[in-house]
Amino acid sequence: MYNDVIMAGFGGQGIMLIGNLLAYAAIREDKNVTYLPSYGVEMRGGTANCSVVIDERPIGSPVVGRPLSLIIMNRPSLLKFEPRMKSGGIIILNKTLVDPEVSERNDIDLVAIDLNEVSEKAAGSPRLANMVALGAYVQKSGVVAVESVTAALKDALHAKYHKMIPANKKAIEAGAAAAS
Amino acid sequence: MYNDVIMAGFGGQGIMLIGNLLAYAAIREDKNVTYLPSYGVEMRGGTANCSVVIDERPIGSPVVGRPLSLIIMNRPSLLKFEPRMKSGGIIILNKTLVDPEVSERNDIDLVAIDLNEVSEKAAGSPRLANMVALGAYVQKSGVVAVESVTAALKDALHAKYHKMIPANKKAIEAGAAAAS
Amino acid sequence: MKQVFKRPESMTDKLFHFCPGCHHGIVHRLVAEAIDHFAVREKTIGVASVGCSVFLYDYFAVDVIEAPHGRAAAVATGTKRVLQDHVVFTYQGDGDLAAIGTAEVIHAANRGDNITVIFVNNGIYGMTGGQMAPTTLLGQRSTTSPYGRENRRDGYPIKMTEMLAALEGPSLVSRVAVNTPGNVKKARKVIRQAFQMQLEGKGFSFVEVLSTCPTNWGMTPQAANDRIAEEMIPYFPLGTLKQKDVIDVL
Amino acid sequence: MKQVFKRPESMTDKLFHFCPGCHHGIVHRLVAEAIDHFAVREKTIGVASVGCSVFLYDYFAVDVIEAPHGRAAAVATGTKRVLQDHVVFTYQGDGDLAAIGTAEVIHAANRGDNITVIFVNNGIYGMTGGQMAPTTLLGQRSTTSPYGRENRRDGYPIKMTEMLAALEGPSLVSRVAVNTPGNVKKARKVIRQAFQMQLEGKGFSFVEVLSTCPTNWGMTPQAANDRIAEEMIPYFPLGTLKQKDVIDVL
Amino acid sequence: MPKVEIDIERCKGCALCVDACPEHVLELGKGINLSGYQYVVVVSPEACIGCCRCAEMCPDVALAVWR
Amino acid sequence: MPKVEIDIERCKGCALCVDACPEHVLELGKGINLSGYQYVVVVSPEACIGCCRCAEMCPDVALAVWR
Amino acid sequence: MSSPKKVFTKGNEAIAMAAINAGCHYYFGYPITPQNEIPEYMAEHLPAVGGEFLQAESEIASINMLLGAAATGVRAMTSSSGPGISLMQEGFSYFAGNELPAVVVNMSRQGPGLGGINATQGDYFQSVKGGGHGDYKLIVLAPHTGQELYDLTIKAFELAEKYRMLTLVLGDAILGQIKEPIVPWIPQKTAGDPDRDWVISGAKGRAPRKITSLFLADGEMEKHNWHLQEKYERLERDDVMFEEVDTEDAELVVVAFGSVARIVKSAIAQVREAGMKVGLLRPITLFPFPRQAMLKLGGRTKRYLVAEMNTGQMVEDVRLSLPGDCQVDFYGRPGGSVPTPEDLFAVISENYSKLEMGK
Amino acid sequence: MSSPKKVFTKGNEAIAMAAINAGCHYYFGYPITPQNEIPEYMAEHLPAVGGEFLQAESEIASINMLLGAAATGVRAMTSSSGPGISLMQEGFSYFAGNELPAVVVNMSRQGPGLGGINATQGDYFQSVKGGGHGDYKLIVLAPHTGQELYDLTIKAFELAEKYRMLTLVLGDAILGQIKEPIVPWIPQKTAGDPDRDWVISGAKGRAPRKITSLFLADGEMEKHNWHLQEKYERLERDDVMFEEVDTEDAELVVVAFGSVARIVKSAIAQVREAGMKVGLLRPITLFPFPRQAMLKLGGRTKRYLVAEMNTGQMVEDVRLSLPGDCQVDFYGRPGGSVPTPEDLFAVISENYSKLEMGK
Ligand SMILES: Cc1ncc(C[n+]2csc(CCOP(=O)(O)OP(=O)(O)O)c2C)c(N)n1
Ligand SMILES: Cc1ncc(C[n+]2csc(CCOP(=O)(O)OP(=O)(O)O)c2C)c(N)n1
Ligand code: SF4
Ligand code: SF4
Ligand code: SF4
Ligand code: SF4
Ligand code: SF4
Ligand code: SF4
Ligand SMILES: [Mg+2]
Ligand SMILES: [Mg+2]
Repeated sequence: MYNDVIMAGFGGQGIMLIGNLLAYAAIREDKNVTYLPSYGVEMRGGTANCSVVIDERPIGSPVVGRPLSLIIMNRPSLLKFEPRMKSGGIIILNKTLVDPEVSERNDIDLVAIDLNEVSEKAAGSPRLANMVALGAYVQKSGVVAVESVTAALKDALHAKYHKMIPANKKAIEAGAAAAS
Repeated sequence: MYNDVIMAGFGGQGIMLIGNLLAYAAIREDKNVTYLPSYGVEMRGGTANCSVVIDERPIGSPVVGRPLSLIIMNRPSLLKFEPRMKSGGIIILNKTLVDPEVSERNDIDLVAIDLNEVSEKAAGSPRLANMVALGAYVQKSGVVAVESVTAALKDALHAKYHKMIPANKKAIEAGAAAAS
Repeated sequence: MKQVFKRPESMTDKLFHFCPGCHHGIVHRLVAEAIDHFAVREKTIGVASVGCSVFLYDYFAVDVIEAPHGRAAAVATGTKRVLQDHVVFTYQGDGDLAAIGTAEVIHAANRGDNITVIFVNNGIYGMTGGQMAPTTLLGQRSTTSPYGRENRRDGYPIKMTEMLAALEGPSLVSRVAVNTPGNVKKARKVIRQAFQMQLEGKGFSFVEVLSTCPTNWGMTPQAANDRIAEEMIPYFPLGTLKQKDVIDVL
Repeated sequence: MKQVFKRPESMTDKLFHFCPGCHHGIVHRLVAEAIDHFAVREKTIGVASVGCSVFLYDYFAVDVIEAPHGRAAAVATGTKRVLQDHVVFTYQGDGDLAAIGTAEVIHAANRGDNITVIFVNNGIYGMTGGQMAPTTLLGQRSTTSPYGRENRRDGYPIKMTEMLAALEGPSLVSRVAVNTPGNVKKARKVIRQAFQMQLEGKGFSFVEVLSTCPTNWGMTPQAANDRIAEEMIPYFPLGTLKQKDVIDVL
Repeated sequence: MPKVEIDIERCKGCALCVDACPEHVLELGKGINLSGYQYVVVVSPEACIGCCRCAEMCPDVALAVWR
Repeated sequence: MPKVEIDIERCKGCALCVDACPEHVLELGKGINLSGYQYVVVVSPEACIGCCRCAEMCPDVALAVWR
Repeated sequence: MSSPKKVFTKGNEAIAMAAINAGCHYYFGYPITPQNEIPEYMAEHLPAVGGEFLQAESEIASINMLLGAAATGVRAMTSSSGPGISLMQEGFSYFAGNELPAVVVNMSRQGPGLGGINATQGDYFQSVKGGGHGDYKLIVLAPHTGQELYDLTIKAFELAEKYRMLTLVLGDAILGQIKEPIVPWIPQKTAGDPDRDWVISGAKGRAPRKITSLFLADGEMEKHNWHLQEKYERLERDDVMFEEVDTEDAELVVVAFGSVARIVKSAIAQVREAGMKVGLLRPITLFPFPRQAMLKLGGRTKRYLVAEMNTGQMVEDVRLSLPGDCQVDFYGRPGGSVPTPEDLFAVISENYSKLEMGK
Repeated sequence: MSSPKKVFTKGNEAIAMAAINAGCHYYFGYPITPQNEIPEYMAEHLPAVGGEFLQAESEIASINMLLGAAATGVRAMTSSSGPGISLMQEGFSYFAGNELPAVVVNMSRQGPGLGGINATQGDYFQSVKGGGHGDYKLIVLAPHTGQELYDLTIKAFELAEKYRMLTLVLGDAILGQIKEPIVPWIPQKTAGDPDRDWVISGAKGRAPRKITSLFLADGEMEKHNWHLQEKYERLERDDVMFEEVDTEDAELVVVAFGSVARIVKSAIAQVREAGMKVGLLRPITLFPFPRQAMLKLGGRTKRYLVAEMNTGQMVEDVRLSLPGDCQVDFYGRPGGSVPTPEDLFAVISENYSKLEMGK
């Protein structure tokens, strides 16, 4: 089934990494996938975002005009992307930095999680907030299995970070739990 | 009346100067005129040529495909331009350097003059062979009056060469005489 | 009590887009201070280059022309030839000035064009994400020298200041750094001098500023700052290599 | 009786298109002699530039690539990176190398590319009819400096040899002249040395040859020849400014 | 008494000022500003000698000094 | 005996060789070659010392020398 | 030797990977967004195959280094975007005049001027009409997926050699930055024939050769120009590539290339579901343009919509190709504003409904 | 102030003279045949009017110096040919993006590559389609006589200022080198209004200004692009120029520009004498192209012959402009082989006779 998501936040919040990870998870499930990052000048000081499209059939547009889902890590990203969402979509919102009240849509499914806290608890550091968010999104959307995501960690992470896989796994699973 | 001529020779034989001079003479007679030089890389070692078109009416093409007349100062120029000439045209040929036997056309009017000799006699030096040739051409074609040419010397020559006008005048007139 | 340090008046309020700890911000401030010092904001024209400093016009309260990558010196020449009583400066990175813009800066210098060139050498292409610059140090890794810069393939880190000083044209050719409060003060003095040269009609002035790029050096701001003293200055020694004090006319 | 002077074998029979007395012909011969000397005609590749020497391929019995104006050094770099055991040289005028081609020659030199650059400095744009070159002397008239070159507008005659010698990259940087039989002999030696450097893998070698352009200087060949000693050499002193004897690798 | 003031919304938490201050007046705080940066705070205001070393090093012109 | 030979069709009459010859062996002649140039001639063959100075200066490689 | 294993690859990397697998061991280039992953990949991987990666001092140096390498007959490439490609126009013209083969990638970005770094198709004219001086053409290939970026890069080297022409792979910021799974493969021939009679290799045992585009003798340059034209005609006869989707029964055909064509595919799937008979013609070679295919299609379908991320460029070639009785409309989004499938759905539907009304 | 006295002037000099008389006091350029008389004239005459002539180190420096000067609002120009113009393409694109006015002369010569120095029209596409990156246009004027070189140079400065666009005067080696008598004159307005709100002059008593073509915020670049297009449409509405000769009763219309149009005029005089009803449409603005004029003419005359000194470039714009039922043939001579009036007489006659047969 066709699915898409836009993930957005500050540069440094690990947006690109979870985008890639999701894509690798889809590949593990033999699905087609496109991952399209924003990049360039925006990196400095601005926001970073990426779009992931997953489908069983060949993917047409990698550009997502009206996203089905969002992972939102900071306020400017919510302001930018929420209005474009399709009705009925899912938002995973980083409650640590963004007040859920800022959301203006009531035709969507808003999952606000204190990502830093969950990360801290699950993995001993707030730095895996991105993984928590991804876990939550995957659980909520069912686009791929949570196991595929954790299994894909070794595809998406550079070998020298493989020792961090267990912590990441915990964060993902904690995110999934928080969303279910 | 429409008239055109191509003048050609070695660089250094003063081709461009007589082309300009003829143009100035035409302007003195209130005619329209275009002067189109060849130029550039060809200057080094190669041949130089220019085309002059004179008409009472506005001039269309400044490019002369099949010339009515030629002033030919060296052998390569004869070989290059003679075949293109219109039937009945005039060639003023520099006999000092080119054997008239080289000419292959018999439908044209070939005026072969030992230009260096005429120049030497008229002006005390062989260096005004170009003026002799122009005098001959103007006389033969009647395109402008010989007096217009001699009068135009002060237009075409840089002020610092004005002291040479009398010698040039003599050469032009000697050329006209040689052709009549 | 008097305010002894404040935002220069030639600057706007806009927040820099630079990464944390990036020296571009310091250099921006010093240039603005020089403009304030001579009270020439209203007759100063900045020529921005393409690089992390491309948004010069957002931060300086002066007229700014954004030049194509590498061509700031040529653009500044064109502007200055028209507005001869204005102050024209360029602000260029090392990719901009020492790679694609080599010919333009050398010929502006050689002509002795009466402009000021601020050359921010951070040994990397910052804006495009960390490729090797002509000034990247030997052995330094970058995204296009993943195994370290190697002189036989990539050449030596180019010393623009030394090369320009070999020309007759320029009036001031100097290299400074902004890695310590003391060096910042020296840099302030030299940058001010560069503008003064121009105001006095003495011709081309050039200040190379050794600068950090914590992001693309893959370092914390402090580590990057330290690297200036440890690695950059030894190869790119600080100091004024050339200074003309008279206006020479043929 | 033995023939002690003859046409080099690396040259074709074709008559030069150069104007009478033009030094390009002498420089062509010296380069061909160097190729003969090392017996490398069959593995030499010439890179011609745009200028009066554009027809290099008509006169040299070697493979030749005609480079766009100013870009001979970049073209040679591309060729040499592929054919590393071949001999690659460029032959460039002062307009070509010191104006439009400034960046290319500086960066080839800075990279220490293992090529030989023959730089014919006649202080004028010969081929295009006598415009001012970057090396035109102060006060000298040309079609684009009709009142004489003036440093405040046109800059100083640029000293490429001095500037390149300020770089770490090059292995041989030298200036010669061919205005007397003695200078021709010295030039022969240096040009030969330049090729030798390349054959030994020592990197970038550069020979500037002071040269006449009787046509565009508006002088007889003899007067032009004399001007080399009287005006050119005093400003552009002859000699080898840089010579590396070891191959340095990081 | 000399005084240093931080414009916390300009601060990017690079800590160059922290290193530059001879009197250890400044430190990175816990707070995060609107741009997401952990900003610097004055920890010993009384120690400030108004030397401006911090401000000279601040790439974001986030500091003002009185003396 | 040393000898200099001129390829008259290559000669452009620049006279650089004439100036270069210490023994005044060469001079511009009256003749004009096919390219229109007044070429150099050997006026005192016996004076030639085969030093090659002329040939070194000839931009058109029009001279050959035997010794 | 080819492996069916899929690798998750960024578009720019797919190109670099394909080039190396096609035997391209020489890369010269200068950084510019959004194509930096190409030089970066080359810098990392060329040393391992004994090749040379050289970062040039500028795009002008890049194209001229490429010229120097191409003259030796090896496979070589450069890549850039917008402003950098503009700086190479003199070089492109020399490549054409010199008849040298090489590959250039343009991951185009917004213009004019410094513009921005998002995707556009504003460089179509520059690519197919010739941004440099004189009468010449490049071969221009327009991939639309990661796999095609890979495949057409290999094709680019083959065509470049076949015709001794510069071949341009025209992508954009979307195609360069997108990551998707691709199947890499290695072509059979990965180098040009070393014995070709124009290759510069030192005049050993043969007459010296020259690479030049200077023609001064009377009529020579004209002859050379007609010779080039003859090649271009041969290209049009033998090597046109395009894709047709759902055109058999189409009452409206959308014409689009590159990333837009891909978005159009999504939109067409939607409009087909809504019962509209709409097809797609996607030129893969922009030069040679699929003129014959269009002409043929134009005998059947009379209504066309050209969709481009510019203010109207390929639409001219479409109009020039179709019979005079076809109606050609244009939908353009210049300056990096990428149309979404929804945008295209709306435009196509509207256009289609006009067709219904016209009936 | 104008004088009716004729002066015998080289085409290149006519341009330089006109520029100075139009108030252009800043010239930046780099030598290249066949336009060197322009910089040479400027070098000689600008000092006397207090202007600046500067020989740049390259064409890239020229166009960027021009950019720096143009930003101050003065009249300024550069000139070049073929390879030099190619090198300016990035600069042209920046001029368009920055909306700066200035004049560039291209005395075009044979291409591609180094080519040769004779006249061609091979740079038509480069001039009108945009050789640089992005969606942009130049105003392109194509004079065909010495007098027109003079007149259109003045016009070029006026249009450049009116639209804040780069205006290209496109000549060729014939037009640059030809000498003929012209009548110089001085226009009324010889400088732009110094108070224009974009002029860079130091932020004295006003907000700082910037000249930039960088647009990064969402949708800004698209807006800018449409804004530029709006100007291009205005140009097409208000400032198209063309000449029609003997078209009223023409059964065959020749379309030609620049020096070829002039040669065609001679040929048409001849064919008219031979009783053939042939006319000429000569676009003077190549961009904006006289589309409306062509469309109108196409309602009446159905047969066209486009004559160019290239392998077929303007012919595309002619085909795009005419109604679908017109027949457009092409006669091209690329690479500096200038057709003579006799050549054109032959081609026109032949074409005309097909027409007779067709009846
Ligand atoms: C003609 C052209 N080529 C390449 C680029 C891409 N580009 C933008 S900035 C830049 C270099 C930035 O490096 P530097 O000048 O050192 O400035 P920094 O960002 O390090 O301050 C490059 C190559 C461009 N915009 N234009
Ligand atoms: C891009 C480009 N710009 C300009 C020219 C015109 N051009 C041809 S040769 C030349 C300069 C010749 O001078 P130089 O390099 O000094 O060589 P010389 O003829 O003096 O030996 C110029 C500017 C060109 N061919 N290409
Ligand atoms: S990328 Fe480097 S140079 Fe650019 S703003 Fe960041 S730290 Fe500064
Ligand atoms: S123009 Fe000058 S450089 Fe060129 S061939 Fe003649 S004398 Fe030599
Ligand atoms: S002014 Fe001096 S003492 Fe005070 S905080 Fe800054 S550096 Fe420290
Ligand atoms: S130097 Fe400036 S930006 Fe950095 S931490 Fe201190 S106040 Fe903040
Ligand atoms: S070889 Fe010596 S002596 Fe003989 S002609 Fe030549 S220069 Fe004179
Ligand atoms: S130097 Fe050579 S070309 Fe000149 S006159 Fe002597 S022989 Fe002739
Ligand atoms: Mg940098
Ligand atoms: Mg020269």
